[in-house]
Amino acid sequence: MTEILLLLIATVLVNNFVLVQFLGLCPFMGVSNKLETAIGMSMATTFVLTLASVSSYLVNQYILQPLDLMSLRTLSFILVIAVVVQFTEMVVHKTSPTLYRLLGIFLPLITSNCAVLGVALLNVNEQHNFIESIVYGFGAAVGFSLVLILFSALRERIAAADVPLPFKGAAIGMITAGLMSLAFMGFAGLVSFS
Amino acid sequence: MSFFIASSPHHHLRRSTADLMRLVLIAMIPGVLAQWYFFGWGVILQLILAIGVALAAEAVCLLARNREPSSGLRDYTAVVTAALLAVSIPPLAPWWVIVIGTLFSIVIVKHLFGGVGHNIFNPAMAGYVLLLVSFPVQMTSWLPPATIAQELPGFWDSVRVLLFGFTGDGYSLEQIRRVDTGAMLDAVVMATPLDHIKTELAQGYTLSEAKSAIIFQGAAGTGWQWVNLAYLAGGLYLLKQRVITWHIPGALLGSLGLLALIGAVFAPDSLPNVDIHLLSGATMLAAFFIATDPVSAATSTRGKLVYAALIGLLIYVIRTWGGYPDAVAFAVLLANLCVPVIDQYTRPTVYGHHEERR
Amino acid sequence: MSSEYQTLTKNGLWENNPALVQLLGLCPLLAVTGTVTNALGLGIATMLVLIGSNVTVSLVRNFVPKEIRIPVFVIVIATFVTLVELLMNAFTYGLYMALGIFIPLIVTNCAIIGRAEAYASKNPWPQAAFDGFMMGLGFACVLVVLGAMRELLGQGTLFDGAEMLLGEWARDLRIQLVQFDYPLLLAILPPGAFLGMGFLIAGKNWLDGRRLQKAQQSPVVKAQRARVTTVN
Amino acid sequence: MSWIIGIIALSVLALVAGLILGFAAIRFRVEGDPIVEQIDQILPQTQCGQCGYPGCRPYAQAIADGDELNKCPPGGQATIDRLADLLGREAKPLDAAHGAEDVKKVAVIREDECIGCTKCIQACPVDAIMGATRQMHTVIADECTGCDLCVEPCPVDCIDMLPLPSKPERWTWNLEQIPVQNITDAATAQQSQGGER
Amino acid sequence: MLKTMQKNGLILGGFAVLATTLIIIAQLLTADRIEAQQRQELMRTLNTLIPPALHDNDLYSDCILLNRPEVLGLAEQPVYRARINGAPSAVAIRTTAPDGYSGQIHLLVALTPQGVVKGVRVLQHRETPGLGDKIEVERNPWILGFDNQRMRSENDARWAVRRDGGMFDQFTGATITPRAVVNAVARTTWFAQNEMDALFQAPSNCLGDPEQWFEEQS
Amino acid sequence: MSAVQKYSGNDADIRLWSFPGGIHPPERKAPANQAPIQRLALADEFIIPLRQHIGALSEVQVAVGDHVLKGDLLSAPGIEHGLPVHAPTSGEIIEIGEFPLNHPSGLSGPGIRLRSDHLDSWGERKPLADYQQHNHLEVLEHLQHMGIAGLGGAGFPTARKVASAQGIDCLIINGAECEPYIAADDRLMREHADEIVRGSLILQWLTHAKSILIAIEDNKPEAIAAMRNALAQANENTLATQASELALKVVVIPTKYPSGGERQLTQILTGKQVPANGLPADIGILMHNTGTAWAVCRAIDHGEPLLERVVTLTGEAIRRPCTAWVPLGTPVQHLLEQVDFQPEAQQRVIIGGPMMGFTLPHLQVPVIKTTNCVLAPTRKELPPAGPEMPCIRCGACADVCPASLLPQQLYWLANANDYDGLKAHHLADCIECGACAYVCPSEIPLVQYYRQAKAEMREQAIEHHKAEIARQRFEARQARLEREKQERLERHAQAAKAREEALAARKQQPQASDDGAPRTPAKPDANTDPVASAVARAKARKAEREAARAESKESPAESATEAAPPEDPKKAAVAAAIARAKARKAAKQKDEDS
Ligand SMILES: Cc1cc2nc3c(=O)[nH]c(=O)nc-3n(C[C@H](O)[C@H](O)[C@H](O)COP(=O)(O)O)c2cc1C
Ligand SMILES: Cc1cc2nc3c(=O)[nH]c(=O)nc-3n(C[C@H](O)[C@H](O)[C@H](O)COP(=O)(O)O)c2cc1C
Ligand SMILES: Cc1cc2nc3c(=O)[nH]c(=O)nc-3n(C[C@H](O)[C@H](O)[C@H](O)COP(=O)(O)O)c2cc1C
Ligand SMILES: Cc1cc2nc3c(=O)[nH]c(=O)nc-3n(C[C@H](O)[C@H](O)[C@H](O)CO)c2cc1C
Ligand code: SF4
Ligand code: SF4
Ligand code: SF4
Ligand code: SF4
Ligand code: FES
Repeated sequence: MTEILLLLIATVLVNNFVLVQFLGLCPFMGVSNKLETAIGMSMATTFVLTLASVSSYLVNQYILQPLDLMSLRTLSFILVIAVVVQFTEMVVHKTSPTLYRLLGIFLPLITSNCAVLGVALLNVNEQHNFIESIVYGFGAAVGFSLVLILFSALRERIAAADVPLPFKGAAIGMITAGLMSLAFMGFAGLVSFS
Repeated sequence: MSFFIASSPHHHLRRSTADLMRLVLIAMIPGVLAQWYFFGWGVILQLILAIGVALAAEAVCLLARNREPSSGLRDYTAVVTAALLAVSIPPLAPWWVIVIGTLFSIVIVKHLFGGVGHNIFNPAMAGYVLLLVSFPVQMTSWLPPATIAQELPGFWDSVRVLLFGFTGDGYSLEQIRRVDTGAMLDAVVMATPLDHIKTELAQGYTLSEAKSAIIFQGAAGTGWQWVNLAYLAGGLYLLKQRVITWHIPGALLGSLGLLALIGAVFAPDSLPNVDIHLLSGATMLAAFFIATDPVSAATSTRGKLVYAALIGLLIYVIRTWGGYPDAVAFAVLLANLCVPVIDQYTRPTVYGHHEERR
Repeated sequence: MSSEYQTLTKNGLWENNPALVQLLGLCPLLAVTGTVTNALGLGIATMLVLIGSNVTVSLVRNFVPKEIRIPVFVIVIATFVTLVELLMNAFTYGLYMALGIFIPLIVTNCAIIGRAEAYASKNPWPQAAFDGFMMGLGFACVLVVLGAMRELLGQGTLFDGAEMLLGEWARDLRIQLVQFDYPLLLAILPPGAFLGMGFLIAGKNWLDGRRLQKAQQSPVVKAQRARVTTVN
Repeated sequence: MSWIIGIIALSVLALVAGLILGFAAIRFRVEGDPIVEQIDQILPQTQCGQCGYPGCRPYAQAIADGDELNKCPPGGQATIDRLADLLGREAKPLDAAHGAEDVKKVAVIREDECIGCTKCIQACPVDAIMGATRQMHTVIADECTGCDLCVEPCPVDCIDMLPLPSKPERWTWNLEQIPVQNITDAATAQQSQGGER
Repeated sequence: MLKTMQKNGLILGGFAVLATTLIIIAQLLTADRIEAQQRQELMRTLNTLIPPALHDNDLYSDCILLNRPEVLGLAEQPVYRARINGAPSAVAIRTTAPDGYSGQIHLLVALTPQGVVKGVRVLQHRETPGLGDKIEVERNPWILGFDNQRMRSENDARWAVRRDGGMFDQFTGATITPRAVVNAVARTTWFAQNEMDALFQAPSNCLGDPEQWFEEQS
Repeated sequence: MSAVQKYSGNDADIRLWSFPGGIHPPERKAPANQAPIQRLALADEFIIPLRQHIGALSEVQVAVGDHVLKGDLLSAPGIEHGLPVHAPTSGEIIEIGEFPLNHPSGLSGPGIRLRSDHLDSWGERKPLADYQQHNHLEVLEHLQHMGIAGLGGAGFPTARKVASAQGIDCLIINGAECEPYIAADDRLMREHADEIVRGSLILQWLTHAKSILIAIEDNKPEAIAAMRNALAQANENTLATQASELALKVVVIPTKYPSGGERQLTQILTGKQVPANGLPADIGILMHNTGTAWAVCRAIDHGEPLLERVVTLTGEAIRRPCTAWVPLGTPVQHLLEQVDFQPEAQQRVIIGGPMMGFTLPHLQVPVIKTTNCVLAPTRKELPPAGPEMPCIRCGACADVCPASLLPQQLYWLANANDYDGLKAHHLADCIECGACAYVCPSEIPLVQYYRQAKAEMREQAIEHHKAEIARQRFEARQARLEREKQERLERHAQAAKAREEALAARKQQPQASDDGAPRTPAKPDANTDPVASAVARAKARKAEREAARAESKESPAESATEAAPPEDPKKAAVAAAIARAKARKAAKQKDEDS
């Protein structure tokens, strides 16, 4: 149990996917202009990331490994992810139109969020078991959501600030992300995992 | 006859930003004096260097941004930033350390975000973290307090160490940092109390073993506790002058103290007690001078409490389990990150909106 | 025709640069730019994939129904990425190890699928190939510049480890420009990547702004106004 | 051998994916484009055609189809910002080619010069001009959008576009615009500038 | 509806077949080269510690996997055995220091059959550049300090960093990394000194999947 | 306030609450409040703006040249919120037009100029002496005809306010006068306490309130004493005349700005908050200024319309500060002349107090119903704000905001023109009290930002509304044009068809004659009937012409001009005008080209 908790803390804070591992940066920069959209994206990503982590684990465990087809990993993972995303979109669309309105536009973006593929690949690299895969996927998503939401609130504030012209927009966003990443270095060594 | 047009109110409480900043600087005096007493001239030199660089950087930035430089310089915010950075770094760190740190604080953390009032991160602490991460060696080279130091460099020796790395007699910083342990032949290089405890505990020693070291001739580390008490005094002055309210220092010290107490009750052998947490490192400086930075802190009363309690929590967590001995700067930056979200969710209930909230 | 290629060049390298303007493919951009060598390696890999996928997508664009376009593109891209990965594994082993997970992650580099969607699926293959090349080049350029900045500040060198990419002879390419006693570690740490990228974007904005200022001195061409009502 | 199985396995995976997507494509076809409506709501409805489209709605449609947001001078920067916000695009400054932002104006016919030709009536997109053939015409100020489309057709040039008169009820607290003012030193000038912003 | 589904499925399936085939062909074509590369890479490190003169066997395949995580940090660490004419001449053990400043440090420790350290190399680490990375031989000769050392007892006091009273330097401002390395090498050395015979007698069992070996590194 | 008690002369049993924030600026009520209310010399000319209240404009009832007596109606009691204005003194109407308003904008508005004959002779007065004999509606109508508007702030028509207030529990008479300098209510309470009480009782009778609370800040001991006295007396009388369980109390509240604000005072006295977007009446409260109560008393008991009010004239640039009875319409210029106004460079003349008042660009503006103070401070006394510095988010403003807003957040949002954000942060609940700007260390004119943002938001709402109408009109027009086009096309089609058939008929005819068929048609078919077809042809032609005209790019006027005989002078003028215009256009074109 503690192991799992530590893994979670490690993925959320210490090895934060966005700020430390550099995964999922495009949506991090792209949909962080408003707190509201950031929350929508976070929810969508959390769901997809966890599901993708699990299903890619299954594909890896039951198809690729027995058949020794490691070179097909990327291909099959991305295919699985695309299906998961589409499937999520369908389910959301069917069950909750309001949620769909909130998340709809983000779901297609998630396919090309490298955090999703990254989780799948890292799961294999780190030889996580089933439970660990779930936790890792979920932790990655929570870490992503956490920084995305904080970042978007910061950006809302920066939008009103008197930023020098060339730095307005993406540039100051990057610099803010840099300072966030600097702050997150404070978590280094909190849990020693590798 | 025509008349002057102005918008109401036509009356103002005459206490400007510059006044506030001056009061902060005044309140820092006891702490700086204590640091000077225990760690020598280095701190004064760092202050001079930092303030000079900060003012120059501020002026250049304002000019580059087509602003009137004099008004920006007269508000003393750059001086406060520089001063807080200067007192946070080891007194005899090489000159370029403070220069890089101050430049980073003023140019990147403050002016790229729009200058005074617009910065979302605490400039001084961001500068400190940059230095800590980039130059860990220099940034952890603290001197032993005067009471146990083999020798404390004088004024000119301090200048030389700062500029060239060696005293007039050719001692390096590394050599100055040795502590006279009396019994042992081989003197040990000085570590700060928190650093010492951290390494010792990591080695598997108990807390009392760690605290038997010479540096703990006092509750929370020789020298360090007095410096902290001096900053506490300055902080109380700020409170009395109503520059700050009790909320931030109260919540910060409260949450840190409470966690330390819980830790000390459950694991007295491996977790430092309340006194160590509150009186060593930069705790008091943080509580009264750094976390209270109005620009980067939460604004509403409830927000301030949450913000400061979060800093306390982070300080405790990072000090106890993290990779860094003192965590003030990281904790403050991490809490800065959360400020907009905190502000968003701790808005006071506006007059007439009580029903809506429920 | 040539003007089409010209716009493609301009777009890829500057106006619509995938990294600086579209902010796509940021992850590899920030993650592997610790040294110029890594940056160059990934830049080339990305460019190869871009060209390959653009050409393929352009060739098959007429057979693929709309609704499965994206999955097909993804398969195409994934195939090329895997091919590149295998090739790098076989021929530039050291670099392959250094870039690690970021090679397979080229798949999700939104710049690639973006180009497939926006350009290759609407244009014949020669243009698509050229577009892929230019976009890839623009991306690689940013990678290399950022890599150079970070390597220089953080290590004082350039082309450290070039032998991993180019073979043993390239060991001599390594240039020690400055010898820092204490390099600015920040530059090679994650925050440095973000800050460096921020400054690159700001630099581009600044140049654009200056150009715009110059351009503004030239008179504005009035646009045609539409008549809402029919009168003469 | 294993790679044959691999090919089969992956193909099956892809086949399933294809089936699902095919199903999705039919089951959830995107209906109508409500975004045009929303864009139209934001446009100022001056119906002046400066954007290059005959009226606001056509421009709304064009924006939805990907045209630039910065072509509507009457809306000005505020409209551009709101459009950018709605569409998640970048807000650019107003395209000077389409004109500059101006104060709100209203058409006024110099009635003694009007020859009653009714050309302005035909030109007005919102029917804000009253009058009949060979009679003096007037503009209903409240209905006039200030599009100035009526100005050009007038054969005798008797239509003026005048800035809306300011009324105390609709005053926007612009202290700067108060006519009589006595500013003698720089500090006060700066102060009132602050007030003006 | 069914028809579109079928069509889409078939097209996607077709692409998948093509893609898979292509990849598998490429894999088959590059497989040898990749293996050779991996082998070469490993041999390069192995050879700096155990020069070709010291062995005439195929180091790469004369290998066992050891399952002693309490000593070697991880399960299934390979041990390569060098022999001249079948007689033990050296052994290279992969070991992992779990307690580096930022995670594990993977090491290769070579010893003579007598248990004297022939050399230590860092295979992979994530220590801070400029601080902890001085354990790399390319940056600092520190790691050469293990050469020709031998442990006298399990708790040989010399096998520690100077700060802890041992014989190995620490780096200024970075004690944790060298301490972790020293401890790992010491554990490994002591283990090897005591189990040397067994190490050489065990039958080779790690061939066939060198890729996995490297996978673990990352 | 449900605990209803008889007035006992002891106010200790009232529990007071507090409101968040608030400030304590120096009060400086002296010296203006030292002397009794004075009467100053009558001005020569009066300017009476038609709108001195919130609500619709009323119609002018007099003409230039009319001689009016004091109290005569000048404009009609309008509909809706409209209030009449009355002649403040006797004299002659010399102008009806646009005059500078007593308004921060310095704009002009409709008004009446009256030249005083210095006789100040009253016209007819119609008191409603025994008001309790009338029904409420009559009394309210009387108040409206007397032009009574709230004297405390917004100038809301009192009759309307009373009429719209249902289920009132407690009537609060606001004598807080929390703003520095102002002493009008203070003096009024000291000198006319009985009339205020009487007015309050009338208002109470109108609203059926169960209690009357007269709230006075503790820095006005004399006013408190005077009001207590008056209450004690009134209590005797009321017990006889009105419901006996009426609670009548003077409540002394702590001095803190802005305790006089309607919402704040409500919170102080009841602990309850007026709901946002609501009125005090929603929680059973009606609040009126002491001056309003006084005016009600004068109107009912003496039949005097609202003609004059107490104005505080103070500030160090005024040598003889005082409070004075000022007829409405008196130019501020005249007032200041009476009290020895010595302007310095960059003098500010403030209408209202230092916290909420606005500056005048010139002194040609009249005193109106809501003018409680003319403040002319020296620069030393109230130094103008220094240069605006960036907000440092110190939170001082939030600490003093009586509405618990986050002023700095509002400021940031206003700066960024984020109107949605402003709405979410409840800008509308800002009472513009200025406490935030008072404490701001960066001297940011926060209130000014809020006012501009509020105005901008209002403007946007209006614009949006107008845009909506424009869109509807545009669409209606498009639809109409489309319909007309359709009709035209149809007519074309019909005409064409008719022509075709006629043609066919014509073709048929010779055939028929060749056949030697009888000349008369077998069937009376209109289509084949030559006469009918001719008619149809004509109709079609006409329709075509009409359609052509409707569609025509040539307007009849233009074709007329072109065809006009040169001797027609009007036509010639038109032609000349067109020629002129064309020349002008050509010249302009040339200008643009070059
Ligand atoms: C950003 C940063 C990175 C560090 N990296 C390492 C490292 O890689 N290895 C190490 O041993 N210590 C590292 N340290 C230093 C440790 O925090 C710790 O202070 C030090 O190891 C204690 O050793 P000392 O007794 O020599 O000061 C780092 C410190 C910082 C601030
Ligand atoms: C636009 C507006 C509409 C109002 N409508 C009513 C109303 O319908 N009924 C009412 O009793 N008071 C109404 N009031 C009066 C307010 O309740 C309040 O008494 C008045 O604004 C004076 O407030 P102040 O002087 O604090 O600004 C209205 C006020 C304003 C400004
Ligand atoms: C900040 C502020 C302060 C006020 N101070 C007073 C005051 O001191 N006395 C007063 O009668 N009205 C004051 N008012 C106006 C009251 O809110 C309220 O409008 C008035 O008492 C209603 O009475 P009326 O309708 O008779 O004018 C103030 C309003 C505001 C917004
Ligand atoms: C109570 C108080 C505390 C402050 N603390 C800091 C601080 O920790 N760091 C800093 O850079 N500036 C500090 N300042 C100064 C000022 O707020 C700072 O320069 C702004 O962040 C610059 O925008 C402080 C000012 C006050 C009044
Ligand atoms: S330019 Fe004129 S017609 Fe076009 S959108 Fe704007 S207001 Fe409407
Ligand atoms: S009157 Fe003229 S300016 Fe006004 S809406 Fe009609 S055409 Fe436009
Ligand atoms: S008082 Fe002024 S400086 Fe302080 S937070 Fe408010 S607006 Fe900002
Ligand atoms: S003016 Fe508005 S924001 Fe400022 S203190 Fe008063 S109510 Fe609050
Ligand atoms: S490259 Fe990582 S999300 Fe785009």
